[in-house]
Amino acid sequence: MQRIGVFVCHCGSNIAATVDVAKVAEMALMEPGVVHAEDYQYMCSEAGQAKIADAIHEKKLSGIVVCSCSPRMHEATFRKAAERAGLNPYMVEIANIREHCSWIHKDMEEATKKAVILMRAAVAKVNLNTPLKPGESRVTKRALIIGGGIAGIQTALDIADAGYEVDIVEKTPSIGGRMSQLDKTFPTLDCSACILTPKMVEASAHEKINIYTYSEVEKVSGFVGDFTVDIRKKARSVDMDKCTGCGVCQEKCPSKKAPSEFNRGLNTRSAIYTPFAQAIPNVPVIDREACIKFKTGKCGICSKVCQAGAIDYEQKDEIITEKYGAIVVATGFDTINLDKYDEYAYSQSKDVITSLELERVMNAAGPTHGHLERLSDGKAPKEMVFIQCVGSRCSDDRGKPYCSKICCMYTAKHAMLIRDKYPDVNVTVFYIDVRTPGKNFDEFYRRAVEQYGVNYIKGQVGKVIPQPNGKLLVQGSDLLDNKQILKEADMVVLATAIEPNPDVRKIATMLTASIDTNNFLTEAHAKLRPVESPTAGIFLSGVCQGPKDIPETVAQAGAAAVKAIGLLAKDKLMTNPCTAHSDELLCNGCSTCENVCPYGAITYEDKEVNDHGIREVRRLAVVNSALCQGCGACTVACPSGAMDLQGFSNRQIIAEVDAICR
Amino acid sequence: MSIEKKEFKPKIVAFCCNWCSYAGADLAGSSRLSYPADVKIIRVPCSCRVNPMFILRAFEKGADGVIMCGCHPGDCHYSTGNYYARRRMTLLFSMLDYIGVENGRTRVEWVSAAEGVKFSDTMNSFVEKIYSLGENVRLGDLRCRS
Amino acid sequence: MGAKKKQAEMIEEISGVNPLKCMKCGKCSATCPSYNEMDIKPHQFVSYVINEDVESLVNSKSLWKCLSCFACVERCPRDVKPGKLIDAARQMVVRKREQNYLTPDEIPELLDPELPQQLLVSAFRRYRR
Amino acid sequence: MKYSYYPGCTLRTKAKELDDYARASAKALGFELEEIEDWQCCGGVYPLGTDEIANKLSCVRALNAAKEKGQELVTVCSACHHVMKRVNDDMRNVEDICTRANNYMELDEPYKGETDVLHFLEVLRDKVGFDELKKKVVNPLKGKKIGAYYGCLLLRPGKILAFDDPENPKIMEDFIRAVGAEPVIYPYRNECCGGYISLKEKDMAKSMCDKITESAEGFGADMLITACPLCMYNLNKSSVREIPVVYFTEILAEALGVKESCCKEEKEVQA
Repeated sequence: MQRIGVFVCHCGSNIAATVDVAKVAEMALMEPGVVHAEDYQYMCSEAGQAKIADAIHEKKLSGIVVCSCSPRMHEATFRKAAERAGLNPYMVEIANIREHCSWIHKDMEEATKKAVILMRAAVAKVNLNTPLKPGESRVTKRALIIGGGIAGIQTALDIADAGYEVDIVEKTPSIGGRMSQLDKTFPTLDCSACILTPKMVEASAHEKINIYTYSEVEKVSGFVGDFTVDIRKKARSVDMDKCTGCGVCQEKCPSKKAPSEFNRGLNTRSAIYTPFAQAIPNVPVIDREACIKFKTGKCGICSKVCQAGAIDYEQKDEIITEKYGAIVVATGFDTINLDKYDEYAYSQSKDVITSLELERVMNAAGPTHGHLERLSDGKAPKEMVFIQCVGSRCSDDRGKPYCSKICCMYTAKHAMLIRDKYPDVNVTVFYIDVRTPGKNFDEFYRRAVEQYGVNYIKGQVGKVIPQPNGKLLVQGSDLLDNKQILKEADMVVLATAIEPNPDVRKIATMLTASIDTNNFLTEAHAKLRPVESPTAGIFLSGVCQGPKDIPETVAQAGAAAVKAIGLLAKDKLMTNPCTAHSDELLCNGCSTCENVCPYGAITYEDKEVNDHGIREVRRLAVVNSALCQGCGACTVACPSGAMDLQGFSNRQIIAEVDAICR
Repeated sequence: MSIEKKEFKPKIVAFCCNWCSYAGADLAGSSRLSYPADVKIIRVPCSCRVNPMFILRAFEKGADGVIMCGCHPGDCHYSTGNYYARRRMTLLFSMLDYIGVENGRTRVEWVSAAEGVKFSDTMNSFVEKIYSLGENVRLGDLRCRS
Repeated sequence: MGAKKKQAEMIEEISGVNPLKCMKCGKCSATCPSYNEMDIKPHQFVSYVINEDVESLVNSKSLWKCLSCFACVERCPRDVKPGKLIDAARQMVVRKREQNYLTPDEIPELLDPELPQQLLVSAFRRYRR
Repeated sequence: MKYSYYPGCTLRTKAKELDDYARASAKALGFELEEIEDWQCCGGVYPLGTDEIANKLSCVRALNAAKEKGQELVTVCSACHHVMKRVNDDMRNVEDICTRANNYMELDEPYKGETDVLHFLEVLRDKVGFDELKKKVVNPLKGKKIGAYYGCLLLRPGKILAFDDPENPKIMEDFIRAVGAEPVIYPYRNECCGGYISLKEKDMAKSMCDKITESAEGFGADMLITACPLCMYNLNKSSVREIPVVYFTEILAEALGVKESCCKEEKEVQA
């Protein structure tokens, strides 16, 4: 029989205001095995933990139940406290009477009743707990970064500087990401390329960093400290070792009609291409869809002009398998598709563009060589209208319910830059709210208004109406003047909502990392563990976790690196002892469990057993506890009831069910 | 206690996987999104840990409804656990009707860690359903009833 | 419950609209083809209901200027449906005795030979009980 | 192929040619429109109030008649199409309305939105196919620059009508291409013509219609097509501009070479 202690936490008034904690403690004493019960204001405080330790010593407790907040919050705290007092940490159970009780119920009597039942279930379970011992697993001292934008580059540099090997996998032919497409950055108006390219060079030159561009993660297996990852290196059709990056092939390539991804499709590129001049690596790829040689078999000009003999039409995709201790996701974002917002005439007029497209238009390496001009006729605009919140803050299924966070600031930046370079161009911004929380952000926005005379109108635009003369009529609200405005514009710029890179869903599934309804990766704790995924060993860097600007992204990238370094610095990890185990006498050797195990943790061995005096060799399931992650799929699949899960055994769960239904 | 009409207070067991729906329930709690106290949650590592036996046991012991929540299909922390759970429950539920437990008394829902609202909405609608079905008299062992 | 509150709740019930969903972006007013004819503008419908001033709403010209073209409904980013709110206010008027906006006596002088039945039928539906 | 057909009040009277051309074209394209018996007027506008049931019953009767025949229900008039689809959506998705309507109707088997409602244009796009239509055109309308006028009733609310992209529709443009003419895209094609407001507020309707015709002409349209008798009336009556406005079925009948015969029959009947 266990000697159980029950500790009921007030959590200040969080629990005590709706649950009669003294009553819960009193009722606990009536439960089988309970020899001690008390309540205290803050069980998680040092004094609270001391009370637990004292009771363990004095009452010789063999198990404890803490009625408190969610086990996802303080289970680890109380297990450690118990361990310090000499109790096996797995003899601790938590009854969640805060998140699952006091916070959602208002009636004291009802909430107290429920808290008592939750306590009973935990007591019933702990009565059947057995001491468990975690195993150990090794840590591969190498990190994988998925995504080579500013987030991925920064995380890679920080991890590599700490002395660990880092691989970056980037889908496109070059690292650099979205930041490489930006012209200037707010609020200091630094040239984006000028501050990014040194980082790109540093990453590529770093002896600890290895970059796989034009590559994708294809398969992930294993677990924290010991992931095995397949990376598909797509056929570049150019030998990276031989290519000198002279660029002649791109110049001579006769197929020049493919839309340029880097310039958001606003102009075209050759079939053999590097996305932009400062690309790293400076080795082109052949776009096989656009290449005449691949389409018709005739051409081969690039091969003829390449003095280094680097062109290789026969190159095939290559799969590289590598082991990692930690994985950082830095997959970034894209702007949403505007098909469902055609009241803004995006698909009907070339002069309605997104803000990211405007970045390319304003950039010297862009489709207009940095001249602000209409994409329909090349004329210089006189009136520009910016529309905010296009697809952001939408609760219908056309857009995104969240604020994209960066648009208010980049629009102020665009408006300011245009007014600065082209003082004769009038700039009007239709906004719902201007949101500028950030260092020097509101000052920046006010400068746009006060110093540069940008006209901000509070109200959304209802429709952009292309006119036969090529102009655009913008029909919007001025809520402060209570007017409907018709404004003729030459160009309209849409502050298009951002969304996580569409590939992230696939990647999250491979990593078994949680993702929210907007496809942002979920953090382990919204406030206290913002750069870790709930899945151990997976870290989050940049916009894949939520909308962010560059300074925030860089800060978070550094934080993710620190967390990854903290993991890589360990030689061994304690494994979760709540693993499956099979009762040799019950196992019938059917292999059902082996087939459902997602980790390959179950194998079959011929073993000699002593079944009630009969000694014989049988084929039996054996669980490799280093591989088992404790999901329990095998326990339900097992037809003979041999397989059970430690810490969540059949008897334990049934005891909980019984206690609840009592 | 008097023998007069007792107000019906259903017993409802909710199995929640540790990674998504238990976290979703926590989020519902920290967001103060209420649902009836009739629901009691049992934490399991994964929805695939839920043995059909547990559900039968609950009904046998007098539960009026059992709901199982897991990660959305494709988002399972253990990759495939919720697919197993889905198949097992489909099979079990189809047979429950046969032994006298109405379809409405069992439910499977996918709730992610970010879906506190969905968790509370789900529980509210499930409890409402159980109230409309009334007490589960058919499987419960009447001798156990007070 | 006060009479004003009751009226506001009635509007919410008939329309099925939750005015608290509005984020005051003004897209409804930006999109409304009858905007200039209205005294109370589409984006204001919501605040009149929230402030329980249904009286002003039912006495407004806007009631009879809304085309029910659903441009505000389609383009509203918060799914508020201002067009349904104003229709509910119109319903509250025409459901009362002798409050029709169109009487049969008016019809003959409004008629012209090409006028389609559809126009009369629609107008009757919107203007009368 | 046979469809249940709901002509609606105006197609029986003022917009008779819209109906005649539709039937003749259907015949030429190999499907038949079987008129629902004893149909009643849809009311012209959808009753928006969540508590209105009686106003929706005429639609439910027609929808149920089609269900009993196991046919899809086809309309030509935009307004009928709009009301019919929205009532059907209520019957499918709004439990309260469905129950109350069925309580009134006392049908042998309750109607729960089983019938699919199709606009004639949807039949052309989804059942016949515009490529197939193109093949059957004997008299392509070469060189004609035609603007499609959708108005509001065909497209909105987009989610319920599920007819086309409410902001950038293309079904009528594809139709215009199929009959051999050139579509003219202009921004006011999905803005309201004023609708029923033209009965009492002629000036309002006029200013709206002017915007539409001005925009269409500005983009080079010689002619507008519409699927709604009320749009047609407003555009013809209220606008100062003289751009011709015809029903889409008229140019369809013309392209299929059945326009003349259709009118002849008509005249014979009248004579």
